[in-house]
Amino acid sequence: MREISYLEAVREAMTQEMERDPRVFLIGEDIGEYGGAFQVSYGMLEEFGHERILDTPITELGLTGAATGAALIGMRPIAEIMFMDFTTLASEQLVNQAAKLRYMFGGQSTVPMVLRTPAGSGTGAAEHHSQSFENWFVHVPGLKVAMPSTPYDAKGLLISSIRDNNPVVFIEHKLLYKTKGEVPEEPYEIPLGQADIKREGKDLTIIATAIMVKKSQEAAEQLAQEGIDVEIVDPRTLRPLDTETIVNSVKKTGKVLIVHEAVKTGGFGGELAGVIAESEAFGYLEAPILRLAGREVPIPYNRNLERAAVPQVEDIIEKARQLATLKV
Amino acid sequence: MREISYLEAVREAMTQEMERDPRVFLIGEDIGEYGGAFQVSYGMLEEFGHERILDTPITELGLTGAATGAALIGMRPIAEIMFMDFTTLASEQLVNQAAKLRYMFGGQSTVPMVLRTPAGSGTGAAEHHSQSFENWFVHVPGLKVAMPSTPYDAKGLLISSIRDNNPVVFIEHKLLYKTKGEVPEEPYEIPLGQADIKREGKDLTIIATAIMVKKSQEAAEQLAQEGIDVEIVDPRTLRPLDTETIVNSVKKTGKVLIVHEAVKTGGFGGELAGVIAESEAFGYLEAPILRLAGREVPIPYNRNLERAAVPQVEDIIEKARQLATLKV
Amino acid sequence: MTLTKENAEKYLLQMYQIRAFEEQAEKSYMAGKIHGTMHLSIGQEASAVGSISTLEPTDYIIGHHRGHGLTIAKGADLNLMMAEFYGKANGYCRGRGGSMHIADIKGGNLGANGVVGGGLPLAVGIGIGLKMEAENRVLLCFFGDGAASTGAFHESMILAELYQVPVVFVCENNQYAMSFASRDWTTSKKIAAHGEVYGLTSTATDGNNLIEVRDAVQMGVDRARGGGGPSLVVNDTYRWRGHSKSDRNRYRTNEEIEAWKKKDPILKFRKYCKTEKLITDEKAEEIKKKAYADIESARVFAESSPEPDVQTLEEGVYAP
Amino acid sequence: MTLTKENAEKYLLQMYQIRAFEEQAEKSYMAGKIHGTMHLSIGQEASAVGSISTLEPTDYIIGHHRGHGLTIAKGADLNLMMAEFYGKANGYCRGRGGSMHIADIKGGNLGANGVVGGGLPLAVGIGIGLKMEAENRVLLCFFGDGAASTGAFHESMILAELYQVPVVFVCENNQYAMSFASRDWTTSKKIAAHGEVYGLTSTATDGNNLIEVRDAVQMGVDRARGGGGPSLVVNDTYRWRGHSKSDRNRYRTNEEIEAWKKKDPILKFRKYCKTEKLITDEKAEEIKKKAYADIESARVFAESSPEPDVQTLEEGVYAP
Ligand SMILES: Cc1ncc(C[n+]2csc(CCOP(=O)(O)OP(=O)(O)O)c2C)c(N)n1
Ligand SMILES: Cc1ncc(C[n+]2csc(CCOP(=O)(O)OP(=O)(O)O)c2C)c(N)n1
Ligand SMILES: [Mg+2]
Ligand SMILES: [Mg+2]
Repeated sequence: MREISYLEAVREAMTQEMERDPRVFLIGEDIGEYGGAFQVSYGMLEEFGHERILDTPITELGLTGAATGAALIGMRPIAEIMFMDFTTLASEQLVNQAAKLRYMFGGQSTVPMVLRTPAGSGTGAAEHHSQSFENWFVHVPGLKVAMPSTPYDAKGLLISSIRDNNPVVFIEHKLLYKTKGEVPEEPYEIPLGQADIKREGKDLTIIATAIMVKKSQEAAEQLAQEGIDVEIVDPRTLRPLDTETIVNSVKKTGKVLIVHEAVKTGGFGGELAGVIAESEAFGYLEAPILRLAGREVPIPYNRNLERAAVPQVEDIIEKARQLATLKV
Repeated sequence: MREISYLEAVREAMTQEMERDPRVFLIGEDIGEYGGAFQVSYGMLEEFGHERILDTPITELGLTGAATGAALIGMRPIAEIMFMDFTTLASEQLVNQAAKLRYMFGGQSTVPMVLRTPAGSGTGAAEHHSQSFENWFVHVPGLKVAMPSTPYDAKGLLISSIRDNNPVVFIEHKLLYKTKGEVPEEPYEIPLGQADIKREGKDLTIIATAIMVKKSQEAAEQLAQEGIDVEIVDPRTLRPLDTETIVNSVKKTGKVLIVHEAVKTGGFGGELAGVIAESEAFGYLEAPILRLAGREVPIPYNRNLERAAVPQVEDIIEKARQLATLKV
Repeated sequence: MTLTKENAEKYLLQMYQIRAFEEQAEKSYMAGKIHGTMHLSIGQEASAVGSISTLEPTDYIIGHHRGHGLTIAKGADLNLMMAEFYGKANGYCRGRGGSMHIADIKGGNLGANGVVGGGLPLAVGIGIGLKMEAENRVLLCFFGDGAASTGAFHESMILAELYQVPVVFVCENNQYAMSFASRDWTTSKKIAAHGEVYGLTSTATDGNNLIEVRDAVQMGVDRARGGGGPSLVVNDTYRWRGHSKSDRNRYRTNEEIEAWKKKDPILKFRKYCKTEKLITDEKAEEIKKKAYADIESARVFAESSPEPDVQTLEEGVYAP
Repeated sequence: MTLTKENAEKYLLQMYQIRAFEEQAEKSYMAGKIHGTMHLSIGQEASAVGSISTLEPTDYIIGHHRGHGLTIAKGADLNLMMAEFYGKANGYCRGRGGSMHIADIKGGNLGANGVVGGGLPLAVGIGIGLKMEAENRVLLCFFGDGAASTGAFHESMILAELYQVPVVFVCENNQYAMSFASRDWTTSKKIAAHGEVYGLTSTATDGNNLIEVRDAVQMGVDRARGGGGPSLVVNDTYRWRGHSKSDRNRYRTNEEIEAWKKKDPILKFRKYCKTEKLITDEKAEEIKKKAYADIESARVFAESSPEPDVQTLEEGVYAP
C-alpha cells in the first residue's frame, strides 16, 4: 500500500472531510499561506480559500471559542492550537464551554468540533513549546481525546473525530510528523475508544501513547532478542478509553509497564494504573504496575537535557527488563 | 483550644503573614470592600489598605501574571481566583510562567507566590462554579499544590505556602469554609509534603482529600460500628506528595480506597493508585485498589443531581464495605 | 423607527414579565425553594427588551450570567424557564443548568453563561457560522461592563472585525462588575471608544430608554444583515439588586441606588407611551397585571413539576 | 535629548553587536551546531538599543521571544549569552533556556518569553513590586504587534493603568506576527490608539530611527520614574529574516523586504552621527569591527564551553 507521512495523513483527513462536508472548516494561527507552523495545512488555502481556512491573529482563547460557537450552530470546525503549551490560553473555552454546553443546556445542542494541537519535546524548542497536557483534557467529561501514533491511526482517528458530534482534542506528536506508514487513499474511520495492539507478546504488556509507541516497538525488538516477549497496547483514544483491551492484555501477560512522555506525576499513566489496579486484571498481576514517563522538570533547551527529560528506547528496555524479572 | 472556622483560619494566616512581612500582599477580584466572593478577606482592606489589598477587574490571566511578576522581583503575593473553574483562564501564567521561570532561567530567580482558589460543588452554582482541577496543577513541575481539609491544616499549610519560595496552588473547599476546629492563635507551619493520618485503623486505608476527609471520617464512624476499622490518610499536600505515609498505611492495612471529589477519570486518584501500585505496598495489597470520585459529568444545578455527581458519606460506606470483604 | 401600539404593548409586557420573574425568583430563593445563587437584572429591563425587539424570530442571541431578562425578551416559555430556575426535570435544561445557564436553542437563545466574557468568543464563531450558512441571520451578543475588561473581549472584537461577522455586541453597563465600579476605569463612552479602535461602529446609549436602545441596536442589526459586519452598543444602566445573593452592597451607597431607581426603565417607557398615546395608564396596569399573573402561573407550574431522576445524571454529556 | 559622542559610539557598538550576534546565530544554526529554533531581530536594532538606552543600570527590562537584541542592549555578557544560545552549562540559564528564554536577572533583564504576550501580565506585577519597593526603578516591557492581539495585552493595559505602575510598554511592531500581517487589522497608530483609550500616553515612532525611539521611550521612563504611571511606545520596524527557521516567507514579497532593508536602522544612525559629527566613517568601521570581533570571541567561548551534566537535570525546578 501507499506510504505517506503522519503529517500528510492528517492533512489528507482534513482535506477529504472538507471536500465531503461543506460545514467543515479550519481556524488557527498561520494555517493559510504559512501552512501552519509544522506545514500541516500547507496547500489547503489554495484548494479551499479564505472562507474555509481562517487565519487568525494570536488569539488562542478567541479562536477556540470561535470554533466552539460555530459548532454550536451546526458547523464542524477544526481549530489548530500551534503548540499544546498554548492550550493553557484556550482551556476556558475548551473546558468550560465546548465540553459543557451540551450537558448544561440539557442536551439541546451539540458541539461537533476538533481541536488539533501538536505536543511533545525533541525539537529543542524548550520550556514553552514542548509540553504534553493530554491528561488535563482526559479529566474533562464532555471532551474526547485522541492521540495517534502512526500515519494510519492519524488519518482514521481524525476522520472519526471530525465526524463525531462532540468536541475532540486531537493530539499530534511533533516528532511523528515525518514518520511514514501505509495509509489507504480513501477515507476511513477508526472508532474513538478502540485501542490497538501494536505488537503481540506474552511476557509483559507495555501500554504506550503517541511517540512512546514507536519507541516501545524499538525496545521490544531488542527485548525479543533477550527472550522477553512484549505486548504493546496503544490506547489511541484516551477518552473514552478501551479498558477491555487493556485489561485483557494485562490478564494475559500478568505484567504491565506504562510509558508516556508527559510528566509522570498527575499524568495519564496514573489513570491507566488506576484502571488496571481496580479491574479484574488486578488478580492476575505478577508484579507491581510500573510507570515510565516524563521527569519532574519543565522541558529544557539543551539537547542532552531535553533527551534525558523524557523516556528513551534504552530507558524502556531497562525498565521492561527490570519488570520481566520482578515477582510479587 | 480556641475554635475558629476554616474560612477564618485562612484569613488569619493571611493577616498574620501580612503583619509579619511587608512583601506579602493580596490581589484578586472583589477582595476589598466586598471581602471576596466567600468573604475570606473580609475586613482586611481596613487593616492593610489599597496598597496591599489589590482589587482587580475581571482579569484572571492578568492578575495571576501580576502576582507572578511581583514575585519574580521579590514580593510575596497571594492571588485569589474567585472560583477554581476560572483557573482555566489563568493557567498560562501559572503553568508556563510561575512554574517555569526559575528552571527556565537556570535557577537565577524565585517565584514565591500563592494562588488561592475555592474548588468543589455543593452550593448549587452549577457547571461553571463547581469544579476541582487539582490534578492539573499536580501535573506541573515547579508548582506545589496544597489542599487542606480542616481549619488547623488550612492555617498551617497557608502559612507554609506563603513562606515557601515557590508558587503554591492553595485549594480551598467551599463547603469547608464554615466548618470549625481548633486552631492555635499564633502562627505555625505545616510542612508542605507531610500527610496526616486523620484516623488510625487496621482494616483498610482511605486516602481522601479536602471535603472527602470529613465525609470519610463520618463514614468511618459508621463503619466502626459494623466492625470495619478504617485508617484515613489525608495527603494535605498533593505535590510534593508524602508517599511514605501512604505506602506505610497501605502496607499496614493491605487495602486501600481512594476518595476525591474531582472527576474520577484523569484525576489525582489515578496518581495515588499509580504510586501505590508501583511501590513496595503492592506486595501487601489484599484487594484491588478502589477509587471513588466524581462522576463523569459536569456538575449539574439541581440539588439532587449535584449531590449524586460527587461521593457522599453513604457511597464511601458502601465502597468501603465492599472493599472490606474483597479478596484477591 | 416608529413604534406601533402592538409593539409598545408587547415591550411593556415583556419588561413587566422580567421584573415579575425576578421578583418571584427572589421570593422563591428567600423562601428556601431554590438552591444556589442568581443574578437579577431588575432595573435593566429596557436594555434586554429594547435590544432584542430588533430581531426576527429566526435570529439568535447569546447571553450572560444575568440573563433572565434576555431570555424572556427572546420569547422563552415562562413555564419552562421558571421550571429550569427551580431545577426541575421539564425545565429548559432538564434542571442541569439553572438560573445561570438557561438556553432555548430552538427559540434562538444560545444560552446564558457562568463565565464572565465566556459568550464573547462563542459569538464570533456563531457569526462565522451564520456567514457560512448564508441565511442572513444575525446574532446579538450580550455582556457586562465587567466582561469588557477580560482578554476574551479584546480577542473577540479583533476576530469579529477581521471576519466581519453579523453580530451586534451589546454591553449592558450596569456600572459595576460585582463590587468593581466601572467608573474607576471604564465608562460606557470608554467601552465604545475601544470598539471604535477595533473598527466597530460603536454607540453608547441611555440604556434605561427602550427607544434609544432599540434604535441603536437596530442600526447594528441592519448593518450586520446587510453584510456590513459587527458593531457595538453600550447600554448605560443599573442593577437595583445586589450582584448576587452573597452581596452586601458595601461598595455603593443607598443614595446612588435610589437615584437610579428614579430612572426606572419601565416607568420611563410608560411615560413615553402615554405621551405618544400608545398605551393608557389603564392599559398599562392591565399589562402589568397580566405579566405578574403569567409569572404566578409559571411559579405554580415550576413548583408542581417533577425533580429530575438521579438515574439520568449521566445523560447528555455526550451526543450520539 | 542631546547625544554625547560616548553614547553615540556605545549605541552603534550595541547595534552592531546585535547584528553580528544574530548573523553568527544563523551561521551556527546552519552549521548544525544549534538544536532548536530561534527568532532573529536583524533590522530591528534601533528599537532595542534606542529604548533601553534610556534606562539606569538598576532598571529592568522584560522581553519576548525575539529577544537577543534586548539582551545585548541591556548589557549582557556576550560570552554567557552565546553560551546559552549554544545550550552550554555556563550559559545564563545553564543551557536550560536557550535562545527564547535568555535572562540576566542580576543585570536587570527579567527574561525572554516563549509565549506571545506572556511577559505583559508579568510586567504589571513587576511594576506593582517596583512601586512597593519604592526605589524609583522602572521597567521596560517589550512585546510584538502580534502580542497586541492577545487577551493578555488588554488585561495588562487595564491593570497597568489601574495601579499606575512605573512601566513603559514598548511594542516592536515589525509588521508581522509570523505570517499575519499587522496591516490587516492593526497598525502602529492603531495600537497606540488602543493605548490612549486605556489611558496610557501612547506614541508611535519610526522604530528604525534610534533617536526618535529614544526620545519617545525617555518620555515614558521619565513619567514612570516621576510617579506618572505607565505609557506605551510603538516602534514601527521590520524583521529582515524569516519569523523563525520554519519560515518560507510565502506571505511577503522580496520587494517589500528589499524596501525595508533600505531603511537599515544601523546605516540610518551612522548617517545621523556623521552629519552631527559624532562618529566618523573610520570610527564607525572600527566599532563595527570590534562588534564582530566580540561576537567571534563569544562564539569561541561558547563552543569551547562544557555541555550541562545530565545528572543536573532536576536542579533548579524548586527553590529551597
Ligand atoms: C471569568 C470570571 N471571573 C469571575 C467571575 C465571578 N463573577 C460573576 S459575575 C461577575 C461580575 C460581572 O460583571 P459584569 O460583566 O459587569 O456583569 P454584571 O454582573 O454587572 O451584570 C463576576 C466577577 C465569573 N463568573 N467569571
Ligand atoms: C500564545 C502564543 N501563540 C502562538 C505562538 C507562536 N508564535 C511565536 S512568535 C509568533 C508571532 C509573534 O508575533 P509578534 O508578537 O508580532 O512578534 P514577532 O515574532 O513579530 O517579533 C507566534 C504566533 C506563541 N509563541 N505563543
Ligand atoms: Mg456590570
Ligand atoms: Mg511582529
